[in-house]
Parts: sequence; structure tokens; C-alpha cells
Amino acid sequence: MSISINLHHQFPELTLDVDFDAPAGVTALFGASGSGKTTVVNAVAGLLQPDRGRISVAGTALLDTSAGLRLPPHKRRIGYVFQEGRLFPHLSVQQNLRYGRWFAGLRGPSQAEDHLVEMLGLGALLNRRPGDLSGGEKQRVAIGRALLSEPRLLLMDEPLAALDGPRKAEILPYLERLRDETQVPILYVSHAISEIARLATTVAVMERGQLRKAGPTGDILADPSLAHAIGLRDTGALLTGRVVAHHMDGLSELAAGGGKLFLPKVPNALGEQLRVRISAKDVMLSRDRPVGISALNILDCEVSEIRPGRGPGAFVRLKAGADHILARVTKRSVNALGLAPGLSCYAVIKSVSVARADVGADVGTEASSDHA
Amino acid sequence: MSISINLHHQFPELTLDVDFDAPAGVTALFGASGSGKTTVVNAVAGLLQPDRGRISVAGTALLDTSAGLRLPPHKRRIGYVFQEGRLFPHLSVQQNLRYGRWFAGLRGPSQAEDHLVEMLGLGALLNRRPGDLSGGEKQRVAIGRALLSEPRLLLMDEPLAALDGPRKAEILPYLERLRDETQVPILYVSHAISEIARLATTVAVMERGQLRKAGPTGDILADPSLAHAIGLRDTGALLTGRVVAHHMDGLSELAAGGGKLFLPKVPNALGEQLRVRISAKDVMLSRDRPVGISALNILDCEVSEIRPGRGPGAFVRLKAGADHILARVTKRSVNALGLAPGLSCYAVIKSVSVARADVGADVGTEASSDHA
Amino acid sequence: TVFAAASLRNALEEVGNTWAENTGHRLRYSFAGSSALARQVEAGAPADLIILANEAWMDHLDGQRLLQQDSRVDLLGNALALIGPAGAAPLDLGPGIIERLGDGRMAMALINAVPAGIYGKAALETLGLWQEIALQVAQTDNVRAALALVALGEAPLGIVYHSDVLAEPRVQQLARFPSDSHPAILYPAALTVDSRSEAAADLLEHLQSPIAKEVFLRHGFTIPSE
Amino acid sequence: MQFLSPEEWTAVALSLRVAFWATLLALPLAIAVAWWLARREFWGKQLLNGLVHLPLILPPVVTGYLLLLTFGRRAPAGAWLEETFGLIFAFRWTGAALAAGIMGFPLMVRAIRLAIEAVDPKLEEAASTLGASRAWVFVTVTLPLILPGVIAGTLLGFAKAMGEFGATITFVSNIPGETQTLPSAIYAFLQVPGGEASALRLVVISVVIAMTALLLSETLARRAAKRVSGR
Amino acid sequence: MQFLSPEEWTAVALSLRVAFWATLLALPLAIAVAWWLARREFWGKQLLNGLVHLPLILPPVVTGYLLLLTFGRRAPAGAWLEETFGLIFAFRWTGAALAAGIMGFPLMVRAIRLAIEAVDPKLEEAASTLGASRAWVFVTVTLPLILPGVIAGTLLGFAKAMGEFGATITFVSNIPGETQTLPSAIYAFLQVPGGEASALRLVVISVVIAMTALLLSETLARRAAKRVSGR
Ligand SMILES: Nc1ncnc2c1ncn2[C@@H]1O[C@H](COP(=O)(O)OP(=O)(O)OP(=O)(O)O)[C@@H](O)[C@H]1O
Ligand SMILES: Nc1ncnc2c1ncn2[C@@H]1O[C@H](COP(=O)(O)OP(=O)(O)OP(=O)(O)O)[C@@H](O)[C@H]1O
Ligand SMILES: [Mg+2]
Ligand SMILES: [Mg+2]
Repeated sequence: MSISINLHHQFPELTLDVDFDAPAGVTALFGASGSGKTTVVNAVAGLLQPDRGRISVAGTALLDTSAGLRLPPHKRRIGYVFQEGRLFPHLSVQQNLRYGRWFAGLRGPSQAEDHLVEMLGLGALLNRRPGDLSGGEKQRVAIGRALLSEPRLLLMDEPLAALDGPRKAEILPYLERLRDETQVPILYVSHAISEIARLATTVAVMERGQLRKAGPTGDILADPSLAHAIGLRDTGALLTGRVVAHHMDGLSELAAGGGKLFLPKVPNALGEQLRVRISAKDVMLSRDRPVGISALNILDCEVSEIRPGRGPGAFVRLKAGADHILARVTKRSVNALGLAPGLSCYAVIKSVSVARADVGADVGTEASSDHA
Repeated sequence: MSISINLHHQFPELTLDVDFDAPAGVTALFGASGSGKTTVVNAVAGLLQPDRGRISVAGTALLDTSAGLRLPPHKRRIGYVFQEGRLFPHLSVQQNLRYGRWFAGLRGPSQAEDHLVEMLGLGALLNRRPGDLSGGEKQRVAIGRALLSEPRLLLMDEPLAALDGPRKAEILPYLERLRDETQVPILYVSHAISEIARLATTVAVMERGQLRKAGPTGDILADPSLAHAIGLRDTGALLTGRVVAHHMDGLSELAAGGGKLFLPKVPNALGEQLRVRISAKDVMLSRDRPVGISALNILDCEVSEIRPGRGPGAFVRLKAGADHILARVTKRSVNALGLAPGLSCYAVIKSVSVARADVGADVGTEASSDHA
Repeated sequence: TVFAAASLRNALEEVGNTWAENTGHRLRYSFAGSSALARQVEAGAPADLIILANEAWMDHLDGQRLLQQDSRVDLLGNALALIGPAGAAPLDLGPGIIERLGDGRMAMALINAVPAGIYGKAALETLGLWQEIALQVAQTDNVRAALALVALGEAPLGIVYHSDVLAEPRVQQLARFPSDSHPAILYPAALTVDSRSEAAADLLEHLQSPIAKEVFLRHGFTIPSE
Repeated sequence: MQFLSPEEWTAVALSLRVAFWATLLALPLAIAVAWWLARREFWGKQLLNGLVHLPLILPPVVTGYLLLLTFGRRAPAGAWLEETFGLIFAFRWTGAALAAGIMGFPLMVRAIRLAIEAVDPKLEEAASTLGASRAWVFVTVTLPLILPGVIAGTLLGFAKAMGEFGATITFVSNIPGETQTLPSAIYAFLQVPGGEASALRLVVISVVIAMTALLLSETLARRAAKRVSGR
Repeated sequence: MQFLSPEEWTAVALSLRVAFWATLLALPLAIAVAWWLARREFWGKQLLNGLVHLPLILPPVVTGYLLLLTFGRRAPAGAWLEETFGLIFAFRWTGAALAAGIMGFPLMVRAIRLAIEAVDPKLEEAASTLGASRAWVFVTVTLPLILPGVIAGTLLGFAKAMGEFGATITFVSNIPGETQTLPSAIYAFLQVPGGEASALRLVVISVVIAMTALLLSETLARRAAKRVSGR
């Protein structure tokens, strides 16, 4: 167990009650606005003193109210990336980056710094002032600053929420590299499913101050019982696939879901492992193998579960090779096709319906258990 | 012609050069960040004095540099809804609402006020202070405030950009009612296609200070040549349909595109006219009528144009009944299916892929020409 | 209206109020520093009678033709006193002063600007002590501040008007400077040219009456011998 | 009342009157100057700024002397004002108010200027699009929003005006009932033997009044700030 | 130099020295008090606030007299300081500095307090998560960010210190070369008939110095503000 969080705190309008352990890697905190995500993160950072609780990171207790232990923030060695960056406006980018290092007793330039500057693409910014930077650049500096203090744990509270689409897309690859190249566990708050799908190893879903469910990202995102918490249109399965070919016509071919998956060209090298989020709403089902249809991806599946919702829709959980796919169809279609668990059918997915943002580098399950 | 805008202004880093006429109804200004949308709107409001130009609303000139006419902002009788609301913090909601009325010489309560308060759902807020309001409530008040001054023209600069999803969804219907129930022309800035698709009669696309193209919403959004300006994933056709049935299983049936369109239940009454945006990426094509497939909507079409992009994709323009549909498929599929202009084929659309936000009340073309 | 040096306040009010009661005239005072009063009169202040603690300023006003001819009289005089804290032993005016002073300060009013300071300096010069004391002088903006310095024990010695010593129990007069050791200390009084009031002339007269003199003497002032 | 002699009461009342009018009349000018300094760029801005601060920097006696030279009855400005408006400053309580107002002016301008600089011009733009002319924008938006700063500045100016002495006594002298304010009275007491006790009493009174004004201003400013925050 | 007599030069130099030290030493205390007032809630806060403002409100002579009562050599605080640190205020230029510092203190505190209130506590939080203890947060984040306010306050205090007269002469009297500051010299000239010209010369000098300081402060503060804005 890398992070263990047990909190109880009473606000005038909300009772916070959270208890979960997260393995190494990226743990995403997900939940509606006001569900208490920031409060949890602040408690971990020491910026909020909860009524009761115990927080430990990699075995070191930061807070243990029963033992009277409440480390102040500056002794916790935790990196915190805030939504608004919070760069120090009077310092240059480089001085911002080194701020935490200095207090951690790490003086002067270092290999770690050079590496991070390169990884986050900050080389050209070092002498600039924060006021000059774009939102995306600011967040990269904030991430670098938090990491350079060599924290035990990195907290990120909606680090991308203030950025627009292109800026988000610019940062996400850096976060993936962060996850894959550093050993620091990350607690990541977001309510953008696509970010969580790309980054998180574990997801904890919060609702009105309480922990609703926590578990591996794939399971949580494809859990029809959480569809309402996550959002009907955002629910969908994560497929893991290996790049097997880049075709001349601009398509990349992945081996995934027990078949082939064609996507608009991905930048990754052959053999690389990717995770692809397939929104349930984009999956069409067919009893017979469709022919003469424009959709390129037709996966051979077996229905494993059908979960009708309150409205006109239903989730159909499918086994495709070793992976699971989630499809959202109308109840009418479930009846028309006579779908039932155990039946085999075909999942039809348009190549162009998979957004660029939904394809990301995967941290192999084996790799992540190594960290733990 | 309801609004006529001709502007030339030189910024250190941008030359603004815009010339377009917009009919009554909602005219959307669309373009990337920094393309000069706010500058245009500010020039119309009189907050920016352009180097040269002529602006007239319903025949009244507000600016005519060649004639030396530059009305100051407070004499233009223009309502401006800003992105951040800009409510007066020291006034109550009601006082905010009446602020503009007072200067327009309209004192005391009025029918217009009662009507607008009801239409925007502000009844319960009248005695609250702006600081207490949620973002969505603030924007509704800002809209009411602008409208109550009985402006000749309403300017809205990304009025929803600062709001999160649910809050956006809360306001959109009010904006639709605004468009349909008041006679005030609206100039609406946004870079959210779904808003534009729901609201706009006319769209003007801007790029680096220049007007790229202006025209009716349906044409612009479905114009493959603008796909890059609008965004590949956002391009798509607008279908107009009439509600013909609400089915027991939670689906509503529309007559659209020369066939039936099944959508998750819409709140509109039978016979009402709706506009539905069908993203090109959600449309699948098939040469033969597919059977045994979960998608409910299969429209009989004729290929009218194929426009391959630079990447792996291509746009296929289809004629479906009296409407047009745009589909985005891979070039590989175009070849595999042997698609060519004139060929007939089937467009397959999943009911659940049409987002709630993409279905809106339509202002009939006849109605809007009445206004003009 | 009477414009008078602030140090005259108690005595003048006593005399003046009696006069006002007896004659039924209304009497207003303005007490401030002599220089301020003189400048104000110069600027057209509504003063009928002015009494300054400073001949130079009165001469100045005279030069500006702001005073009624022949109205000027030297109303009062004063004596300079060497003071020390209560309980200090009396002192002869001589080198003993320097001894008593030690490395302490001699509190005086501004030696170039305020009359008490100017007189004090002259007196010390006459006594031949100035050269030695000069560097130890602490100058204040008025006599009362010098008195306060001695009263609070900040300065072991001070030079103030005789009239100031009486009411301060924390100080005591150690010696009185002989009246010939310094220019005569005079409080000149005069009617202004603007004054049309008979009453003002009457008051000026009254101020020179024996009853008034008695009061002034009681407050420590002297009456010029002429 | 036993505690204060009638004359002392007069001084207290006069001080209050002088400080009241000084602040009241200086206020509009202070707001105008503060606005000018905060919102406009013009030639001589730094000069104006320096001029405003002058009374804070100069020894009060000098200020009083300059006033006497400018507004005395024999002085050009003073004579002109008297002829044209029948307005006499010299040796009237109006002059005391002028002196007090001028001494408090820099404090008022500073506080108000900071408040104006904190107002978002975007709100003013919004008001103008709603039909408010510049003057109305100022009255209906800017002014209410800077109210906390105005209150703070006003009461600070008031407190300063209550305590002003050097310039006042030099300019308008020390005439009981006309120009003898509390501080002048304190001064007069300090000038005569045995006056310390009376002076102390008056000091206590003036401190109490000034402190009350100051605390009041903080409270009022806080309340106004809360109101202005929109909650 | 023809323009000023050696004695006047001494006064100018002394004034500068007094104002310099007064401001320098008052500054840390002013920052501490301003921080306390801006960031903490405590019992007696309003009392402290009032106390800080006192020198602004009281007639300077009273302040001087109170100083004499407190820091005179016979007074408890004065005696204690002398015994413990050998620190003597009475009749020394140090006393003049004390008086000047106290008179400028409220102006410094006000300016700095406003600057502190404008600092976003979130930046301080961010610094603490990066390992900075409270004191370090203050030194590395808060202090640089309030620099414009500190500069403005400091120079305002300096200008006030240059002009202070009433409290200084009452407290430490007027000893040429030791406590005779520029304003005392001006006062002395004004006391004698015909001294106006000499006084005017000194007034011009003190105004020039104070104005230079003031303009300098505005420029420095603007530059610091620009720096702090992160551009
Ligand atoms: N300092 C506080 N005092 C009182 N209540 C608080 C405080 N901080 C948080 N709360 C309560 O806790 C709730 C959750 O706040 P929190 O900021 O943790 O939510 P969140 O999940 O981070 O929301 P968002 O997604 O909007 O950031 C708030 O709605 C509020 O009721
Ligand atoms: N006051 C100004 N001074 C100089 N340049 C300006 C000014 N205002 C705007 N510009 C220039 O005009 C460009 C367009 O600005 P504008 O705010 O109109 O863009 P926009 O389309 O509204 O962008 P966004 O979607 O980000 O709001 C800016 O990038 C800037 O270069
Ligand atoms: Mg939060
Ligand atoms: Mg804009």
C-alpha cells in the first residue's frame, strides 16, 4: 500500500468520511463539484486539519489524530499542483522550479532538474517570468516545481481544469511520462473522464463527502452501477492494445479485444502498449457480422451482462478477447436483437469515433504491481 | 438586414478586417482564441474605437468613421452579456436587473420585467446578492439585465464559457426561449459548436482577424471546407425534425431526413419542430440496409459529395430527404464501399450517440424570415 | 479682541474678566506665540489690542504702520530665573552653574528666536559663562518646554521667566538674574490701526491700573519702572 | 457639567464643527483628485501627486504660514474670495476648517486612490453599455464600490482634522469660540504655569473622539466592504 | 557653498540621518504590526490599531511630551533602556529619530497593511507545501510580494520624518549638530522678524528632499509592482 487515507471531518454543510488505500501509480479522485475532493487533498497536504484521521504515505504517517500527530505542511514533503498554478510571480521560472529544492536541502543544479526540465519541455522558459507564460506552460512549471522538491507524494487538484482543449492536449503527454518515468505516487483530482482514463491506475469515486467506490480504473469506468456518478455519456471501457502496424492510409492497427482495432494514426512505436477508451455510447452491436459497412472495427464478443437503466437505454457488458467492452444501446435494440448473457455478437466501433484524447500510453499492469 | 458590421482596426499583433451583414435572429461569431471575436463585439458596443468602420443595427448607424459618427457606449442602446457576468456586487439582483431600465427611461416594475423574470427563472433570486449566486444564476441575471434595458441588439461574449456542464445545460433552454420569444437580434460569441448548433441562425467564422465565411448555421457547420476551422470532431449537419411520437420505451420519434429518427425522450410536444445536430463522426455508412444491428436510425441517402482530408479520414455529404447529413469515415471505407457521388447508401446513427445538448428547439426558417 | 502672548494667559484673563464684568464689554482673547500673532496682525487679523512678549515683533509691526500712534506702552516686565529641580540647593550666579550642570543640559528657549532664549543667552554672556555653557544648551521652542525638561529631571538647570516658576512645584528657583545682565524684558502692548473701539483703549488703560498691577505681580510679572 | 468648563466645551464643539466641515468639503475634492491620479495619465501627474502630499511633509507651521500668505485678508486669493463670494477664511472658524482640511487631505486622497485602483474597470464598462453616462457610472457604480476606502479616508481625515494644531494656530490664531480648537486649547494650557492637568483632560477627550472616529471608520468600512463584496 | 551656511548644512545632514534611521528602524516593526493587523484576529486588535494611529491624531507637542514622560532619562522606560543597553534618547539625535519614527509609523503601517491584505494566502500555502516554514514563507514569498507597499510606506514615513518638528523639539529640544533638524531650523527662522527668507530657503530644501523621496518611492513601487506582477 502506497497511500492510506482515513479522514473524518465535519463541515457545517458536509460530513467528510473517507477511507481508502491506494497502490502506487496514479490514483484519481473523481466526484461531482462539492463532493469533497479538494478537502481530501488539502488534508493530505496539511492545509486542512481534519477532526479525526490517519494519513500515511509509503508507511510514513503524516497525520494520526489518535496519536496526536499532525505534521505541518512544510514537513510533509508533499508536492501539490494547484488548479491555478500558484506560481510565485516575483520569481523566474527557474527560481520557481528550485524553490522547493532549496528547502529540501537540495542546492544548485542537479541531474534531476535537468531531466525534469527536459521532460516537461521547460528549457526555453527558464528565464521567463510566470506572468508571461500561457496557462499550459504555467501548469507545466507548477508540476516541475512540485516534483523537484522530491516529494513523497504528488497531489494534483484539477491541474488541467483551467486550460482549454489544445492546452490540455499539450500537457497530458507530460503527465503520462511523469507517471511512467517517476516513482512518485500521484493523487489526481479531476472530473474529466478522459484524463482519468488516460492517467489513472486507481479511481476513487466520491459522492457528497463519502467514498462511493474505489478500484482499478478499467473496472470503475466500465461499472454500469457507477454510470450515474460518472456520467452516462462518459462511461466506457478501457481496452489495452499493442501497436502492430502503421498503414499507408493513415490508420494504425492495434491488437486489442481479441481482434484488430483501427485508429487514426497514433504516434507510438510498433509494439508499444496503449490504452484506448471506448465510450459505451459509441459501440454498436450486431448479431451477425455486418458487411458493406463503413465502420472498420468489428470485434467478436460474448455478452456477459445486460443492465437496463431507468430511461430508454441499457448497458451491455461484453467480453472481447481478454478485455471487456461496454456498450450503451436502447432497450428496444436489446429486445430486437434478443440479446442475453452468453450470446455471442459483434461490437461495431467507428475508427473516427475514438478521440485522440482517449488514446494514451499504458502503464502495464505488471509494471504497476512492481511499484507496489 | 438587421446588423451590418464593417470594421478595420490595426493592433500591434493583429489586423482586424471584418465585413458582414447578419439577418435577424442569432448570429454566432466563431473562431479560435485570439481571432478577434471579442474585439468585434467590443467595437459594436462602443467599448473599442476602431480605426475605420461602419456599424449599423436595424438601419440605425452606431458608428460611421467616414461621417465622423462615434456614438459613446451609453447611447448605443446595446445589451452586452459578458463572459464573467459583471454583475454589480453592491446591488441586489432586482436592482441589477433594473439598472439599465432606469437609464433607458423605463422606471418602476413593468410587464416586460415580470415576463423576463419568469422566463429566466429569476423569481426566487430577486432579493439575493450577486455574491451568493451560482455561476449559472449569475449569467441568467446578466442576460436579464441586458435585455431589460430594451436594447436594439444583444451582444453575448461566451456567456457560458465560465460554466461547467450542468450549469451550461441549465441556461441553454433560456437562451432558446430568448431567441424565440423576443425580437432582439443577438450577436453570440462562442467556441462551443453545440451551443452554436442549438442557437444560431447565422454563423460567421473568423480566423486571425479576418472573416473566413458567414452563412446559415446548417451550411456552415456541415461545410467540409471549414472542418479545420470548426474542428474535425465538431463538424456535423443539422437535421430539422418534427416530433411525431413519444414511445413507451422512453424513445421519441422524429420525422427527419426523409425517414424516422429515434432519440432518447425529448421534452417537446408532439408536432414541435426540433433541430438535431448529428456529428459527422457518429454517422456510419452502409451500402446495404443493415439488419440485426443495435442502431435504430437508418436513413436512406444519396451521396452528393466526397471530400477526402489530409489524414486518414474523409467527409461524405449525403442527401437524406430534404436535409443533408455529413458523415466522417476513413478513406479506406470510402474505397471499400466504393462510395461515389450519386450512389445511394444508408446512414446509420445510434440513438444514444445524439447528446441531449445537441437537440434543441428550432426557430423555423419561415419564422426567422418574418423577423427580417 | 485681544491678541496676547500665550504666557500671559492666566494673569490677563483674571484682569480682563474683571474689567469685562465691570464695564459690560465683551472680551475675546487669542493666545499664541508672539511671532504668529504678529504675522496675523500683519495679515489683517481682527485684533484691537495686542500684547507681545517680544519687542522686536512690536517694532516690526510699528514699522509696518499697523499700530495706533502713541498707543504703545511697555505694559509688563519679567525677570529671568535660573531653576533646578525641587529641593536643589540655591546657587550663585557664577562658575558654580557650570559645576552644577556637570555634563547635563541647560534648558532654554531657542537662543536666537524666542525672547526668553535671547535674554538668557545675553545674561550668560554678561556673566561670562556663555562660552562654556553654549555647547550644553538644549533649546526648546518655548519657555514652558524648557520648564518641563527641568521638571521632569531631564535637565539639571534651566533658564525661564520668573513668572513661570511659581506654579510648578517640581522646580525651584535657584537664582534670579540681575535685571541689568540682559536687555530689559518687556511685554509691549499697543492698539492696532484697525481698532476703532473705545473699549480697547479703555482696557489698555485698565491694564495699567493699580488693581491690574497687583494681579500681574501676583503672577510673577514685574512692572516696568517708568 | 463638572468635568469641562464652558470654554472647554466650546473648544470641543468647535473642533467637531471644524473637523466635520473640513472633512465634508475636502471629501469631494479628495475623491476627484484621487480619481484623477488613479485613472488618468497626464502631464504633471507626479507634480499634482507631490502637491497633494505636501501638507504631510511640511512642518505644519510652514503650511499655516503659507495659508496666511495666500488666504489672509491682505493676500490676493483671500481678498478675491472675500470680494467675490464674501468668503473670509482669516481668523474665522472657516479658516480653521480650511487648514484642517488641507492637513487631512493627503490622507484622504491616499486611501481613496487605493480604493479606486481596486475597482474593476470592467464593471464600469458594463454600466456604460447599460446606458449610464460617465458621470452616472461614477455615481452608481464606482462610488458605491469605493465606499469602504472613502469611509476609511474620511474618518482618517476627520481624526487628523481633530488633531491639527500647528497650521491652524499659525493661520487663524487661537480665538475662543471662533478658532480655538481642542489642540489649540491644549496648547494654550501648556503655555501657562499649572495648565498640564487641564491639558491632559483635553488630550484624553481628543483621543477618545479620534479613536471613536477611527474605530467607527474601520467598522463602517468593513461593513461597506462586505456589502460591496456582493454577499 | 554660498547658498547654505555651515550650520544649515549640519541641519540638513542631521535631518537626513535622523529620517534615515527613523525609517530604517521603524520598518521591521511596522511590517510586523501591519502583518499582525492584516492577518490575525486577536483580542485588543482594535486597541493596537488605535494606538498605532495615535501619533497621527495627537498634536505633535503632546506626542513629544508623552515621549518625554516615557523615554526621558528619569522615566522608567528611559532609565531601563539606559541601564540595560546604554541607550539614551534624551537630547540625542537618537531621540529625534525615535520621535520621527513614531510620527511616521502610522503612515508606514497603513501602507504595508494594505499591501499584505492584497497578498493571496494561496501563494503562501503553496510555499508551505514546498517545504517552507512560516518564517521562510514570509521571507521568500510575502515580503517580496508586498515590496511595493513597503517601499511606498517607507518613503512616506521618511518624508514625514524629514518634516517632523513638534514632537522632536518637545522631546529632545534643539541642539545644533545633535538634534537641530531642518524643521527646527525653519521654526527658529520663523520666530524672528525678517527670518522668512531664510526659512523659505530651508523649506525649499526640505520640500525638494521630501518630493524626491516621494517620487522615488512611486517609481520604485511601480517597478516593484511590475516585477511582482510576474511580467
Ligand atoms: N472551509 C470550509 N468551510 C465550510 N465548508 C467547507 C469548507 N471547505 C469546504 N467546505 C464544504 O465542503 C464541500 C466540498 O468542498 P470541496 O472543495 O472539497 O469540493 P470539491 O469536490 O473539491 O469540489 P470542486 O469539484 O468544485 O472543486 C463544499 O461544498 C463545502 O460545503
Ligand atoms: N487592447 C489591445 N491591445 C493590443 N492588442 C489587442 C488588444 N485587444 C486585442 N488585441 C489583439 O487582438 C487579438 C484578438 O483578441 P480578441 O480578444 O478579440 O480575441 P477573441 O477571438 O475574443 O479570443 P478569445 O476566444 O480568447 O476570447 C489578441 O490576440 C491581441 O493580439
Ligand atoms: Mg475542488
Ligand atoms: Mg474573447
